[in-house]
Amino acid sequence: MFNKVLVANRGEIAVRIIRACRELGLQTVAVYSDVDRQALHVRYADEAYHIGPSPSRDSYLRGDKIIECAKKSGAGAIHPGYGFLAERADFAQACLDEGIVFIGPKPSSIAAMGDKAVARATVSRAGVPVVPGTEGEGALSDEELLASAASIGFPLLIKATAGGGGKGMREVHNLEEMPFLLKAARREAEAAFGDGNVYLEKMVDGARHIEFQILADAHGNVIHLGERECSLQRRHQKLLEETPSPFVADDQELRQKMGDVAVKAAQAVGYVNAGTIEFLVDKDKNFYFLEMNTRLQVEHPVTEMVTGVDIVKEQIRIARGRQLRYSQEDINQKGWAIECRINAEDPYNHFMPSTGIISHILTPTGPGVRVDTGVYSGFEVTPFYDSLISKLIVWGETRAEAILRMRRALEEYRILGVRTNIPFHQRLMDSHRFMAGQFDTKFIEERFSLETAEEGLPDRAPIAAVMSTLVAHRQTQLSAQFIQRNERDTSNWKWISRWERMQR
Amino acid sequence: MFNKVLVANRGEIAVRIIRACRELGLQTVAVYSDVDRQALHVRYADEAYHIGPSPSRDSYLRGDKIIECAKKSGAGAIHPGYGFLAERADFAQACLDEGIVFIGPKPSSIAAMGDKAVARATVSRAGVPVVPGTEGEGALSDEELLASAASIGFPLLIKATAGGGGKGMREVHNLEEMPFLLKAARREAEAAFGDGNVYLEKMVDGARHIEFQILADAHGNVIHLGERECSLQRRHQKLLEETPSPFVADDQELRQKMGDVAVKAAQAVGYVNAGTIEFLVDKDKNFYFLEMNTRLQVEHPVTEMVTGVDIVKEQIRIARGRQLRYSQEDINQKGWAIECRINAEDPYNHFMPSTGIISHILTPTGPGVRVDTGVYSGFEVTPFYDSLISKLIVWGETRAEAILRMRRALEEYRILGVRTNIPFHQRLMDSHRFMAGQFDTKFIEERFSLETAEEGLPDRAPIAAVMSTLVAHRQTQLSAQFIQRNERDTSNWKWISRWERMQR
Amino acid sequence: MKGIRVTGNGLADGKECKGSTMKYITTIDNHEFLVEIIDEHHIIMDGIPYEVDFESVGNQPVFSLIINGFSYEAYVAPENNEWQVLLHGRLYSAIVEDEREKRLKAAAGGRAIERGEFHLKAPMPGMVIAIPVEDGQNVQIGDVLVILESMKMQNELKAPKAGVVNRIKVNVGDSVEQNQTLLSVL
Amino acid sequence: MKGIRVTGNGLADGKECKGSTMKYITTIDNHEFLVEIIDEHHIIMDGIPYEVDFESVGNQPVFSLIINGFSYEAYVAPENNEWQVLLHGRLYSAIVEDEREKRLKAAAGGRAIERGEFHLKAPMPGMVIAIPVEDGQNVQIGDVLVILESMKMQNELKAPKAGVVNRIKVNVGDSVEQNQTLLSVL
Repeated sequence: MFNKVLVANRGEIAVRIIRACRELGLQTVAVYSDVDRQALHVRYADEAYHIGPSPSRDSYLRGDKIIECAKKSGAGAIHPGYGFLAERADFAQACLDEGIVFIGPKPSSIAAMGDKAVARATVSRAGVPVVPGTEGEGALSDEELLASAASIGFPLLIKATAGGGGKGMREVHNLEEMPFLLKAARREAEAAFGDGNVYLEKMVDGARHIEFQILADAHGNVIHLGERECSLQRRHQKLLEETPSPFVADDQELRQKMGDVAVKAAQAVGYVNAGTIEFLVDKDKNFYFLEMNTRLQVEHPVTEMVTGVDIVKEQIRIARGRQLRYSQEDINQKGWAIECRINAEDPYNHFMPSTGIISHILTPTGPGVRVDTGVYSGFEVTPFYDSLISKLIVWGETRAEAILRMRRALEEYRILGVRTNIPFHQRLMDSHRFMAGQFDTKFIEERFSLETAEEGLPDRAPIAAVMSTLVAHRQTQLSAQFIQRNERDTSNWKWISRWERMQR
Repeated sequence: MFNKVLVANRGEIAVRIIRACRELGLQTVAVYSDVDRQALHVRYADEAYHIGPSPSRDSYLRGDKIIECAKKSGAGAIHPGYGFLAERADFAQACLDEGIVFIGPKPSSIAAMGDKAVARATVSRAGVPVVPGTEGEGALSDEELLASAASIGFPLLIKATAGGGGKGMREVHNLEEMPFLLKAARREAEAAFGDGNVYLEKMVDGARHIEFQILADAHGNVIHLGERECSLQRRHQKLLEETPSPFVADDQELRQKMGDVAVKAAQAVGYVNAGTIEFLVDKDKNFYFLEMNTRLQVEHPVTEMVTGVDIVKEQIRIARGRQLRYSQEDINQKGWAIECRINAEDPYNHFMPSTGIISHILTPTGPGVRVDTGVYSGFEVTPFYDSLISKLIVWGETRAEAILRMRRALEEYRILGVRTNIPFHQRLMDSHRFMAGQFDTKFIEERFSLETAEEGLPDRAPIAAVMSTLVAHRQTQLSAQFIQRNERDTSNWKWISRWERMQR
Repeated sequence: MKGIRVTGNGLADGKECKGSTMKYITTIDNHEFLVEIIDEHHIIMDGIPYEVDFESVGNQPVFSLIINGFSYEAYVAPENNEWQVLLHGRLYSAIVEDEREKRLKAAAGGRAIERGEFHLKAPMPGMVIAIPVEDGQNVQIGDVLVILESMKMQNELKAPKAGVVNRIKVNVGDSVEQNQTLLSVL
Repeated sequence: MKGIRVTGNGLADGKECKGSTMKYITTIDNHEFLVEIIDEHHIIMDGIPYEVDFESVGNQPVFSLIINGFSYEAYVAPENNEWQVLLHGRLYSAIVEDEREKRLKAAAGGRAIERGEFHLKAPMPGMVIAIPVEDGQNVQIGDVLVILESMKMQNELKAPKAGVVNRIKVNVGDSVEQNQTLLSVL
């Protein structure tokens, strides 16, 4: 069996996987693009190979180069993380062809679930309920899609066939705007996945996005690790995840029913390794299969916090051919976990991505707090990759304790040099609807804004006034001193040594 | 009941307590000495009051000033942390006299357990076994102690009556050296606790130091949260703690017996709040009461990790008059936790304390890792207080997983600007005796050294040679460039602006 | 003033102010605060004296303020002509003006009239994916002017005002730097 | 060389070395390494060529070395005339010398003879608690010379050599700075 793993990813998830390997006594191999020479995954790995220029299509999407690195370094397995090559059946197949273990499902499962349309047809045949939409082969033309739209009804969603994570997704409210939106979605899908195909799906109103974590070994054992509530999204990007879901809450019957269906969906494609079944759930607790993510999820840590199962280690064990160490009865949800995705983006300016060198980080620590990150003080956030720089995860005995803990952790977190969405999460933690667990997938976009969330909070404008005035005052005084010095100082060379001393 | 808590401490434990208060929705008040103006506890608290110069006798030991701050700020309770005023019955009494809740035991319990000699007599009467030693009133003269020494037998220990944490402690191997050592111990005890009284205690050979965490409410409920193994010490300072103890391990009968005795010892002094009963255990599993720490312990987090109980929050709830939320049956040890104390000291130079400004920190994070710290990048470590700057705590499903996780966390941890004992812990994690759980309280001092521990490890001297050569080479090149620039550059003023640009 | 309780150890008890203090008018959300700086540790705001202890932390633009015992920490940094203060997860934009200068300016006729022109600048480095408008085209508030790809996201840069598109300085496919002007709306 | 596997993409395949390379002799634990620096990305150590990629991380004295694909990170800092390299939790002291200079020095008669005098310096700031020796007293290796209190610990500073105590420069109760000379042993 393999004892060296190549991690075909970057950022926090590459670090996460390297940690799991190290804790299993496995050697690790990192790959990196031009700008990632100093990235944390390169620093932490035992070996590191450069695979190309910064754009991901020239580096992290270059399966050929990555396989070459695996062969050169003698890595017996490749972990793809999420994104990039994680859900590319051809890459998984290429690994197998080279005798390299792909830490993930079989290529056939990826293919079956990767094409959303095929996925829906497959699970539908297995008796799993799906959301109405275009269930064809996925390669429909604009004309065909426009024709189907009326029968599905508006509002509906355009989604990338090869996609995930909200990329290439558009919401359509009427037929008139649909041609333009189709074009935009195809363009984005093409750029992100190299595949411009899209499909249509009915929008379920007031819907919750709830997903189930699956583990399946090569010996036919399939279990689920309970649900995750992922309804808090912006532009179809998840921002906060928690488990248990406050909507499912004490309804063990619903949990069991959905879990059983999730296991069934995984079995329908002969699934092996970790995966996630996403459902839309309406107010009346009807649930529909949305898609299966045939990989590790960004939000896997919340499940780890309440079940005690290390999902990445379990993935590696499964890939080594081991039996699952848990049966369904061993899995209990203890307490409550919440994850906030910390993105380098400006919540006060339309969540525009923010780049730059991180000059300072103060990490929240202490009881019940976990941080998964790929950045450090001195690291440069570049425009080449997505804006997720850290995941802040907390555990509490109850949801209330978890929320209070998240509040204090967010308040402690300092990241300087780039803007982050930490203030957004802080306001969200104060929101009464969030505290009550009353939200759906539209909540953030339609019923939440930083401005309104700030109403009714203690106004610290007087303090802000004092602080800005004192900083401005010091600056004025400092420049006055510099002018005086210039006037006094006759030797320029003295100046230099003074600068040198100051900088030491 | 109180809703504002003054934290009469500094460093990581003050931060720990502030976090607990914040997560309970309580307001927090910090106190600080001259050098601690920018300390983390001051930054995190809602209010902060200066209480005097940097030496602790002028600040953190000034109970009068601290009580004055509590009254000024309207704090209804004081949490003393550990050290400083935590075990001073007179301070606890002064709080009560002022109508301030002391988050800790009754003054009478502190007094009973604080004088080690009285403590031993008290628990002895309750049927708890104690180590042979001088059980008098503690105020024995040198002559009296020298007289008792022969009957106890050598080797023996001189210990500070008011003490703890190894201060004022000396090991005596024969009568000749005893007068000098008595003097040294009294001097250190006087400096540390303002009380030069000492007592004698027989040294148990091959002894383990195992302690039990106690929780007791004001309604007569007393439980224990299992044991902690604290045998790894240097100069009687604990360096690493874990739970469960690999010595007790699966011996549930021993655990229960010791736990029962611990509860009995606490009951003997009518104990309320969190406390710890320390035992010496010999090879044959005979155990002796050593002392009771009537306060929160440095190493409390390992117990929190395996039991899920937040001990500091529980302390506060108890102080508010609540019933314990757990009965003995609710307490289970799940998995394994290890804590490494990260001290600012140089393991390559006799563990000499190291001071300076911390220029950079990279904190280990990820699954199963907890860090409790009071320092940050930019903070200055001064010679005024003890050298503990961080506690690195890991949890694993098994002891083996915890050790592997601790290894990777130590490898990730970067602290620049001061020397730390991280390399010491890294070597300890590699030690076969540690891995096998075979060690006693003498192990670190007598059978472990960095030098011998490094034998047999992969020798990375060639890599060190390459790296030092490349750094030296760059430095040489850089200074050559500077000289060339000087020769070329005619305008000194250009230089300044260049410096300015470089520093921006 | 919310959040600050004035205790008896402020300036109120007898100390005298020196003649040469600095006075500032600081504006946040149209609210003006008159801040007078007496010395290192004493200020008067809107007539009320406070004891302050103010330091930057760890050589960063992070500042710790202890004011009458209350402890606050904020990120304070200049942006354009304002100070951005991120305090307890909330962003305040403050304009700090020397009281004397502000009065002089007011006497001279107040603020300059805002010009009708808007220059669209790239909010971050990225690649121009599309320019759905052309020179001379009329646009409404919210119309997409440029689509910029950065961090794998396509960001739609929209018109903040109605007007006529003018001086398009970039082409589809161009890589642009942060703050580079892309086009103008007159 | 342990820990490094030389793969085929080193210098071995055909590249020529330029004339003006720098050669260093680097000594760790009495073992000498001959390190020749060809260019930014190529070195030869003890005759074997390696491909290296070497950078300081985040403007700190932390260096990342990728050598033939293997990734190492170390804290490297000068101390006295040595380089301290903290690598994978292990400290190496390296002396790096220009090969030419080292040869010249060797020709001139080798190392300077070590002087017999030891100056006890304070390893950290602190207060002198006791000086159990006096001027002119004979001491053995391990004898306590000064007790210094720092960080609440009493630290015994011991004699690293036998000799005679000389020039005691401090008194009990003095506060001393780091590296301040306390006394000498001749």
